[in-house]
Amino acid sequence: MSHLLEVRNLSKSFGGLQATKDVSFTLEEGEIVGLIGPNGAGKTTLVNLITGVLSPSAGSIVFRGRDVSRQRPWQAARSGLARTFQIVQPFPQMTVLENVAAGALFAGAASSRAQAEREAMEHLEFVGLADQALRPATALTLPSRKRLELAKSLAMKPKLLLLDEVNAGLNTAEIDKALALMRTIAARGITILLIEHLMKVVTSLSTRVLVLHHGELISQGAPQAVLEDPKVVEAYLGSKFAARLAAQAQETGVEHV
Amino acid sequence: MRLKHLLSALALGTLAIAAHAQNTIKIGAPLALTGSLADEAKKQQVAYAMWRDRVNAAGGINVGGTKMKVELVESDYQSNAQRAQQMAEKMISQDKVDFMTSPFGSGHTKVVAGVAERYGVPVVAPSASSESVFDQGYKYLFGTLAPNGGLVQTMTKLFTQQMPNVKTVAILGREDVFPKSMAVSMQEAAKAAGLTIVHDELYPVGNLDFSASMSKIKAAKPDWIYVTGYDKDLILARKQMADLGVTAPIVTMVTGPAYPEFINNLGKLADNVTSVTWWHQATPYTADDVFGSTKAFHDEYLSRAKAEPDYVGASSAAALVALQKAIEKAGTLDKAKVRDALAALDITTFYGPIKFGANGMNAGRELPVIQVQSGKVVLLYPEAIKQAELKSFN
Amino acid sequence: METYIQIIANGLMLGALYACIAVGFSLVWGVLNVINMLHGSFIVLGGYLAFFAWAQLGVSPFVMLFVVAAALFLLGFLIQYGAINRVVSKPVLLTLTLTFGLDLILYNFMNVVFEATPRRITLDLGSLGIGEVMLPYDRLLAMLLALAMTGILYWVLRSSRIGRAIVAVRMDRDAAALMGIRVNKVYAITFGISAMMAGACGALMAVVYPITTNTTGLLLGKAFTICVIGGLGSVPGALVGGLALGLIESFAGTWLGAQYAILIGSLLMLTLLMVRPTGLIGKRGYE
Amino acid sequence: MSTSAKLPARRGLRPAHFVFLAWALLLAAMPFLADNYFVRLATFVAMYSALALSWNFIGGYTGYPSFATAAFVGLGSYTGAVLQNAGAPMVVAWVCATLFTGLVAALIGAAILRMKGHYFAVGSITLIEVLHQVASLWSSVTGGGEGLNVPILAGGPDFAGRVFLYAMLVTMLLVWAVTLWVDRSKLGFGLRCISQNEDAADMVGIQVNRYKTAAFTLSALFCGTVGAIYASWVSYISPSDAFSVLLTLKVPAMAMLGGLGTVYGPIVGAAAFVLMEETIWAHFLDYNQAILGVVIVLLILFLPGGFLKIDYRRLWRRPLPVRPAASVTAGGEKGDKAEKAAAPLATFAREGRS
Repeated sequence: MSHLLEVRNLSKSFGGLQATKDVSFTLEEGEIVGLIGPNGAGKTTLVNLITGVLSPSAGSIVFRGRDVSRQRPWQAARSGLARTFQIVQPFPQMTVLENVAAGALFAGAASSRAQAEREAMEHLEFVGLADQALRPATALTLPSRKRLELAKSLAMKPKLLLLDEVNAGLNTAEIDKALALMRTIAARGITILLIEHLMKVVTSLSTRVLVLHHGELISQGAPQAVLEDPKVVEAYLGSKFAARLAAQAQETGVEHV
Repeated sequence: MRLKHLLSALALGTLAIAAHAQNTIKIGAPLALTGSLADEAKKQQVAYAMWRDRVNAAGGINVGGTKMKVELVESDYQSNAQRAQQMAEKMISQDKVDFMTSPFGSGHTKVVAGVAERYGVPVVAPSASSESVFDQGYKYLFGTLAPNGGLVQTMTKLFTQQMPNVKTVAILGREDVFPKSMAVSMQEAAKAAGLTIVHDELYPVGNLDFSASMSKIKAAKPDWIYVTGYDKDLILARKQMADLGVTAPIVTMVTGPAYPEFINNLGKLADNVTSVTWWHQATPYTADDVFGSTKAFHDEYLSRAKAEPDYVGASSAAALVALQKAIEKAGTLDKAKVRDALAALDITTFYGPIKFGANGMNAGRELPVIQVQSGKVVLLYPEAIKQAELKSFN
Repeated sequence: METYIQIIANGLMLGALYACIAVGFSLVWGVLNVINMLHGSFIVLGGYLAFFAWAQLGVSPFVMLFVVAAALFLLGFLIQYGAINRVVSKPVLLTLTLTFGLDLILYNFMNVVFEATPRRITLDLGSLGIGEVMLPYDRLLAMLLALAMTGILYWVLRSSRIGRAIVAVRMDRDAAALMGIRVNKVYAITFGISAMMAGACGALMAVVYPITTNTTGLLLGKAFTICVIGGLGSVPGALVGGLALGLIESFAGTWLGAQYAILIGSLLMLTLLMVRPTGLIGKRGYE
Repeated sequence: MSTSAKLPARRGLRPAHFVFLAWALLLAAMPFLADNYFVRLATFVAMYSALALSWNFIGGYTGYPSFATAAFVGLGSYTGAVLQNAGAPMVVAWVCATLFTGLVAALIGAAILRMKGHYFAVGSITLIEVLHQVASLWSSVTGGGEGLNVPILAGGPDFAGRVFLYAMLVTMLLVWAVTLWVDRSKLGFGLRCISQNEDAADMVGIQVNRYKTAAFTLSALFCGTVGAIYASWVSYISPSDAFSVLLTLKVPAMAMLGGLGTVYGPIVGAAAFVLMEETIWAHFLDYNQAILGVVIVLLILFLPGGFLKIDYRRLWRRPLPVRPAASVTAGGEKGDKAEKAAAPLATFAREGRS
């Protein structure tokens, strides 16, 4: 059977630094997969490789049966790969509506600017930003800007959505809202790769979790199983915290920096 | 709107000028007061003012019995062709000039002459010597300088006569209208005189260094080094010749010593450099124009500008003298008639004889060959008035 | 062989002059992020001041060099403090247009006050002859000056208080401001230093070249090329860029003819911009 | 909720169109209102409007500080002049010069647009120098330093004045129409995205290189037309005049004076600048440049947003050179620690590309 995304032996090095090492995994249609790992584990590099921002030093990426290892970001966007950024990347002086319309027009299916704006409006309503549509993107608060990113990505009509730290900096209530939103998105049949620090989000949403450490995929599987994997605990928190983690297995929102 | 105000203000101004224009003759004088030709414009400005003041002091120009004063309409064309063209249009249609002089140099003269030709306004060009300006069939364009070719032939003949051992020549010219044409003329003259050209090179307008060219010339060991360009190029070229120990029996720089700056900026290094020019104060002419004699022109220029006049100043004044004579002869300000009078002009002025040929250039002249000797410019030719013999450069 | 040595010597001598021309320009570009269109006029102004001091008062240009440097420092400081600082953080186009406007003013005044007649200080120092190879003393001095300026600037940036402040501002303006550095003053001093170097260069150039307002644009253009070749905003880069351009022009002038020298320089510059935008020396620049 | 009510009106400012058309009409009527000097002035206004509008595609919409205007004007001049000398009818020469200039720009653009910020500014200005030198060197075709004569258009001054006025006016209207189209099209939208955040533009599916090249080509195309018309108009061109650095500095200044990245900013700026420069030039013999300089300085210091009072920063926020941290937080909260801290990573990603 064919996977939605298949990453084979992916490596990327910058000069002497090996950012990802021989990473292989697959994503199936409709999945929500969490990608976790300590800071500097190579999560963002992996996302950048998949979305064409970086080209791999070795290995390949197959998306919907096509080798996309060498595609440029704009091609990735048009092929159904959308992402949000850890650091939000709006067009600062455009309105919120225009930001989202850009996604609909250039990567999505909109045939004209007018239609793009109509679609954009729907996505803004979906993420709850409709009342801010005509404000400049810079006027938004950080949580709103995260939602704007999400709306922009959705407007691109993705098959696979890579969410890079969409919840960073949000409070508990906002996170709950975001979780609901993501479930709805997944219900629409969009596959999600979730890069997260927040265990609560990962465990409650993901069907599967991938763990990166020093650029290597050290574990994957069901959330709970992965979190109990000693390799993960060791790598992720250091042996010192291993015991503590076990004690608060169901704890919420531990943010590791 | 802005333009409307401008329009009405200027329209009023134009009317006032039109009423006023009955008793003065207006002559458009383009000057490159800023930009790359700014040093030349100052000389022209002084010469024009000298002529105007003398004419007006004498009551004006006699136009068919009535004396009319002259007014110069000066304008800065910023050494820029687009500006020059616009300025010509302004002078003709706005300031209603009767006649014009032309900008400095051949290139911009072409541009201005193109506009004036359409209106049938006579233009007397004081500093255009390239035939490519005059071979376009313009009927209203006249120039006081002799063609470049004549300059070089005169000099080549003299030098080869006096130094028969001179067999080879190195030519270095600036890629620009006048200097390039002087370099090309030299190639032709050298061939005609049986000289071998051992080095032939052009350098670009923005050149800041001659060391590569001079090193090559040094290696070619020519008998005659011939460099064309404008003063700042030539000062640098001469300086670098000295730096690199480049020398030859004859070193010619055009325009070079024709400009006083050349000597001022080089001091001893200027010695024994030869050149040929259209005019030099040492060629004495007496005439019945406003200046009367070469010396009178020279003295007044010196006191006004605090600098020796060169051919630019003299030719600029001469252009206006020629225009004046033509107006007097025509006895009218009618442009076509003055144009015909210019075409038929045959006079001697403080600057020398002026007689425009079929293409409008002032051809019939003996051109002075000069050399710097002990810090002074001396005449080597014409024979009748020569002040010294040719000295070897090295 | 000697021909080659002469070509190289010519190139280095010319390159030293080029380096003098570019050092100050590069500093302002690097620290202030401003393309200073006034630079050519500063050099010419320095040259004029040295010329008139020499011609009318008999002051040696090598003494005058220091007076000129001081005068231009002051001028530069005031221009930056009074005008450019007001828009210094704005986009390049805006600051460039501002300095272009300022240059029109300075140029026009120089043109009227000094007139454009070329002027040169006729101190002919002769040349040092080593075999057939000739090294003009005035250009050797230029080389010395270029090295000294680069060296002093390098030392100042490394070791002095103000130098450290300049470096800090260059790295991160906001952080420097938070650390209590008066950014505007640092900018004004930097611009002053740049003008000072232009002035000193002009005073020296008056011995080599005829000074005229007509060359302001030409000098500015050279400064551009040199900075790009050496690396935008890098002070040692200006030295390397100047020497490299001098050598290139010398070889191109010898082998291909004078006409090609400038073209080759420009093409090299374009290629470098595309292939190695940080220049020969620049690290990741001052970004 | 009715979404259509929320959607912004198209940015077409209808009254502005009428004012502009009235202005164009006034320029067109100049031969019947005033003498040939004003006709020429109107021609210059149209010419510079066309140039400033052209520049706006790359400099305004795309946010690339281009100084290549004079390179393309010069190229157009020489192409037109060479063709006319080879016997091509004037208008044919103009059209060919336009197409040729556009073609050259498309080829050059692909290479030169790899640079950003200052590097691009310097690269584009170098283009002028390169073409200048080529025009000087290639004497057999261009006449080298001696320049090139162009056959003078037959007919009196009134006729010639009108021909060139209308030619420039038509060019201006063409660029204007293209600008209107771009402003409303997907292309213009994409260009504005690029000018604000090129990486993000890439990420939403904009073919950044193609879009930038299109903008660069558009910005050159009509410069070529203007150049060719100009060559026929002056009837003589030389390398120094055709490839004028002064021109290349003036045109962006005009666009900026009017307001960047808008349809009418460049037109307002060009008209104001030409009339201002002309007035100063006509009234001051010795100090015209200094006075122009003073006016430019005052405008920059006190009206940096341009005559249309459009805050240029909104359309020109690209920090130069691109400082990653700044470009990411452009306009954002400075104190946003999460963003600041993460910035080096973004830099990393960006540098690793290409």
